[in-house]
Amino acid sequence: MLDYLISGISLGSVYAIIALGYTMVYGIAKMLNFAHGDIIMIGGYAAFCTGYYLHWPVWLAVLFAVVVCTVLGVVIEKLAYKPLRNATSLAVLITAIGVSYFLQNVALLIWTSNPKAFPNMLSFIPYVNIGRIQITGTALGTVVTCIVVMVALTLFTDKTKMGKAMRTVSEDKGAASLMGINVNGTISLTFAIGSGLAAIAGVLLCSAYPTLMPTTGAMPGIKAFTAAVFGGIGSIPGAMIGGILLGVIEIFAKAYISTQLSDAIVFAVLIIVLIVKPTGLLGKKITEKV
Amino acid sequence: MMKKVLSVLVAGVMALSIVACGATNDASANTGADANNNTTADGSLTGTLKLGMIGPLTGGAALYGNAVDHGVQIAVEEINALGTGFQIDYQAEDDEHDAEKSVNAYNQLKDWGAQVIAGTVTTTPCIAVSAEAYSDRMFMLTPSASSTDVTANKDNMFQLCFSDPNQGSASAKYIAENNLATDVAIIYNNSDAYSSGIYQTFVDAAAEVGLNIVSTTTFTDDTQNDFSVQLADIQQSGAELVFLPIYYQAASLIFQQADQIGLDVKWFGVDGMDGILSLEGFDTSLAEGVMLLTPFAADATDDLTVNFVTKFEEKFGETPIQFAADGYDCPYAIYRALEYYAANNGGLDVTDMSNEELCEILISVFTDPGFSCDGVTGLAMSWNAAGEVNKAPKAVVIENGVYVGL
Amino acid sequence: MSNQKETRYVDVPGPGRIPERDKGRGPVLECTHLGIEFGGLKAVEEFNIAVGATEIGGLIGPNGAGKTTVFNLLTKVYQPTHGVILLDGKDTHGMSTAQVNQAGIARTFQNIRLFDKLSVEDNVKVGMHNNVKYHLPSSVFRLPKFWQEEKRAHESALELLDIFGMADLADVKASSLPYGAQRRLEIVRALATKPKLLLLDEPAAGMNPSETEELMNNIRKIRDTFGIAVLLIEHDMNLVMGICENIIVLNFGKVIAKGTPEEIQNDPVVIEAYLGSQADETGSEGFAASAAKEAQKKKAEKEKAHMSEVEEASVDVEE
Amino acid sequence: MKKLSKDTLMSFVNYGIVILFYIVFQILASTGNLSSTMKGQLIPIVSYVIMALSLNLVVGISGELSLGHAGFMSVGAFTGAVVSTALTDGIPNTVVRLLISIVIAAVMAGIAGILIGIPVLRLRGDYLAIVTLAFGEIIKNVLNCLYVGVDRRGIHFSMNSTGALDLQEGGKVVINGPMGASIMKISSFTCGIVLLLLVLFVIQNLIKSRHGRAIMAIRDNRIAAEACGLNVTKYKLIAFVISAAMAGAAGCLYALNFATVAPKKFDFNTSILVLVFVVLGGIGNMTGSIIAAALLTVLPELLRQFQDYRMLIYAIVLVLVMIATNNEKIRGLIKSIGKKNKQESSGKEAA
Repeated sequence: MLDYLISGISLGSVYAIIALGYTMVYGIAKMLNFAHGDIIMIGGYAAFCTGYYLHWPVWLAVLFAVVVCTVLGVVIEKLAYKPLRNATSLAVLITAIGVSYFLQNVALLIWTSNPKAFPNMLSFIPYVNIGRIQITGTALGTVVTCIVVMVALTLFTDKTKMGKAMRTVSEDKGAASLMGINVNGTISLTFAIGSGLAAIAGVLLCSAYPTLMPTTGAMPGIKAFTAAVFGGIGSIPGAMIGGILLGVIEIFAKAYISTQLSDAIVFAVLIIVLIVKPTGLLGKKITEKV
Repeated sequence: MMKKVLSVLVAGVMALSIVACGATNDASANTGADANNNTTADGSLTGTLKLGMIGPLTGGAALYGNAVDHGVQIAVEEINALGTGFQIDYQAEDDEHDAEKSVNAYNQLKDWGAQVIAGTVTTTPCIAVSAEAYSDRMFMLTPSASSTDVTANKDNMFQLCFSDPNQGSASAKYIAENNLATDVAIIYNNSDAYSSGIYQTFVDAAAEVGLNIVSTTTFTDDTQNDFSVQLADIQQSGAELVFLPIYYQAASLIFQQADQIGLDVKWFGVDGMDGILSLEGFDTSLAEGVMLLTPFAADATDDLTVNFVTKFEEKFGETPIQFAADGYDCPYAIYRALEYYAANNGGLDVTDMSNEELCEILISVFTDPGFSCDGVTGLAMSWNAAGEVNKAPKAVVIENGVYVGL
Repeated sequence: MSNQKETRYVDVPGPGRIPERDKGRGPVLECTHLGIEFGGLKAVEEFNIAVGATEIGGLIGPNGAGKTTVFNLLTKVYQPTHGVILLDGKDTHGMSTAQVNQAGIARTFQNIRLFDKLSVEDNVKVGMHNNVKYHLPSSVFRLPKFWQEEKRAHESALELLDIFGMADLADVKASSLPYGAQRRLEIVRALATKPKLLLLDEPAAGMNPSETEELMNNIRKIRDTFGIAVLLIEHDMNLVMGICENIIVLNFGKVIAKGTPEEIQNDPVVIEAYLGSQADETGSEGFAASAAKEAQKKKAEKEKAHMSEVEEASVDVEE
Repeated sequence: MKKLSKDTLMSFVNYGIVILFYIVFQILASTGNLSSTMKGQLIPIVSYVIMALSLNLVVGISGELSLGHAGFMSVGAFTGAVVSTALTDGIPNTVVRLLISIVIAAVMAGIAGILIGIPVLRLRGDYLAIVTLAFGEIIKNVLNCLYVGVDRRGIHFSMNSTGALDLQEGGKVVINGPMGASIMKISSFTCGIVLLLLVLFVIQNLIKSRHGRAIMAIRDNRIAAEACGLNVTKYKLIAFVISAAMAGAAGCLYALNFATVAPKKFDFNTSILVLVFVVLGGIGNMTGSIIAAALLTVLPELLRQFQDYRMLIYAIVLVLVMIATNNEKIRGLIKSIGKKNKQESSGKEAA
């Protein structure tokens, strides 16, 4: 029981850290960035290439991945999303999907379809024993990183000037630009942060579940998106809670109901939650003026 | 053990010749179509055969399609380099592991003028394409689509790989006969036709040979990351051996997570497990002691395998997996069959022959009890009328990071 | 100021009084103790009113007084936390917005809410939705019933549009109409639902004086033609004092005065409320002047912003 | 007769396009000028066009984003597989069997639409989108575990294995979990075109009726629609269920064109594929959906010569088209160029 809870939390933290990226971008740019999962995959490959082929130390490989993804995120935003700033959300959604296909196929051409076994970059963290229960270093590292990232993000958006600018942009782009906030710059910054997070998420995802393929990011991306909606999309603590709950529910569904139908159960729980709370657990109520 | 004797024998036979194969039987084959205008005087095989291949070259299953494609490429190059007057014109089409795209690919190949199809690589598309090929009278030899549905009721469809029942029951029998275990656990992929196909036949055979299945758990392509629940179930069930009718990517995750929780069991895989040792970045010590039934092991030392693996590594910079080997054997099997026909029917020129004619010829040869053929995935492969291959699976165990025959 | 002779009122049991001419039919709307709280904040409280069957009533008050909230309560965009709304004697408790409309209340919106991508005619036909009767199979397979009813709908839509002289705009896309025409179309659409009570939320916003004059005439025409009651929110005091027979003044969610235009203009509480909120600008000018000034100011704002959302409240989507 | 409105004209144009498409390909086929590739794609094209039309009803007309439309397609596909197999002996005529299968498939998908629509249509925007996505995944996941067999006693279901079906001698497993359905190919291009015309007929008539007006009014302004006395949930549900039923019919037509169909086929990616048709064709624009679905189904086949770069090119084309059609500046530019040309040509005429 407790074992399952721990593996659930460990799986959930991976979802959570991906969901954080989703939620950041959604909260500020109001778009569903379906390419987020693929940026994670690129981050994974970046860390793999430097860490495994070039034998860079872990911190440097991760840093490199973060830089690659940050640059990638900003470039994608500039080239693909910025021209659509005033277009319908559906047009942006389809563009994001196009970007997702693009990244997957680029990865296929560069790294081929052969999977890579990702070296565990968190192996330096020791096992922790609590009574009978053993927690692997990877799980511990994932959970801790996730919490640190969430706290840092919350502090950033609440306390810093740039973070406040982000919140203003998320409330009202027009008003924000009237107040002298550089809206485009702020959205770019959001993508930079979201994509940098994706690199970290990629390293954590691949450390915990080490097969790296061009499609590696796709399903965790969708699951994390689900998690973000579960927690209330746009809400940073919501993404965290949503991710962890999703992981725990998935593991419990496998353990106590059916390994075959675990996905169906996860999604069914999501639907029930949304029917009871239409904007997710911590989501802001949608308000409409009359 | 018998297997060892066999492999020694194999090496001996191998040494004789790679090329001379099949045509040892002089019993005149009952050939369906009479291709008078295509015969050559001296019983030799000439002309250019248009060979099409269909498989997932992009998308989630691209690994398998590309492996087969690469294997076929090497075989085609070798055959074309023999200088016998017989050439193969080869074209591969992508199907993204999708039945609809696969039928499109098949039609593309038809428009290109394909006379014979090596494919398709994956099961579901293969069933769809084989139905088309059946009504078109196009001969198909799939390197790797293993379900019995692929060949069922289609006389033009042959498999180069073991069929699912073959693998499932062979595994169950092997485990029972060698007293590897009585309490067996299974993890399989219930969103995958290959995996659940083998699972079903394993379960049936297990009941016959007296194996106890104490734990059955599944995963899907979408939940292929965390196996803690499955492994905990196995731990509680007290299984001695875990049967993994799955591909090696998932298996690598299972081994790693089993190691983390200290699960100590025997592992038994199927041909999809092959490739785990060449998985880039994989700690092969985790796979230590894993047994698998596979017709191909890249580390085997017979000439055929060594030749193939060397060329493959040279050309593509990676170790061939099972699928590549299956792909490699396909053009050879077709080549040998045509050669066999030519030898027994006073020669054959395949240039511009219709696919219908070739289909009847190849069906007649493949179902001819006198025809057999060697390849890297098996020696003296022969086929029954149902289209299933008859070859001996090799049982191997991973020791010190390499396959060792059992 | 008033260009209309004073209406004589009679008291009715309950919350108020109605014009003498409507006495025989009873009030079309009666609210007693109506109120709503948003998280402890009383947005509207103790709202009591009776509206006669052919009465034109006015609801005025400074910004943020809760006028639109009253409309939202009447149309069940919000469910009231207190009080009773009787529509033609029938309690609307538990009804949805759609049901209230079917029972007889139609409204327009302060920030225009048209069906932008539909034509003017189709906007009106949507209003007629519940009076055009044929079933889904008739729709899909174009059965005779479809043709009959659609023909009828087309004719009456044009008739209604003609009241505002908009019949020739029938095929124009609603969103491409000029601002004033959009406001008029909203009124036509509301009328198309065959209401007993028409709620108009700032119908004259953004109109110039001559358009406003025309609107006043049209509102009277509607009342006379269809024999229905009208309740309107308006900042343009010329309009309010010109056509409303009975006026209710709201401030901070409370009714501070009720009465005829005459009574309201001389009510010290009302003057205080308006002066209090506009003291710096209006100084010691008379009420009428300040009100007119305010109306002027609002109009300017409106024209600038095209769509004002000054007195809007948030609706919880979960409803 | 009064003048034809632009909308009426467009709906006749749509019928015309479909009929023209049919005639052209029939002539090509009968004269032997049709490549196998194109011939093989005719029924999938028709199926995808129907899918695009049906999704456009939800996305364009009803204004709700659905990311799980492939789920309804799969309900139709698997229902069609079971029904057509069960009727093999009873109804030897393949056309009748196909039509019955399509009708039952549409009904089943419509029922699924009701079951999903009632709880889901209360949600708004992105939340509705994610829930439809979730339903698509649930349907896929459940079908992966579904085993259905047909024998003389009737149809048997199991969630475990084919063995649990307990089929009699001569019985046939129709749906075999992840391996999908084994099917007798009975779809025909002509039937597909008839179905497509019917779908167009229903959608275009619906749009121009009181029901369609109500659906579009709710899309344009929900609150105003409520204030006009419309039952929002009812009309959203009407659009959603009709759309689901059409998707089911398309799924049946599609599935019965292949010897097999697996649950995996109808995943998130297929839902997205259809959504791309709708968005590229123009939201709410039926003509656009027809053309976009047909072209984009053929496009990957035309790009085959680029081999591995095929999907890369597809992705780039997709992004570029989205930017070109949705960026204000570029749109303005295209418009001004168009105007210039017009002016020039009119100028020339004047001269």
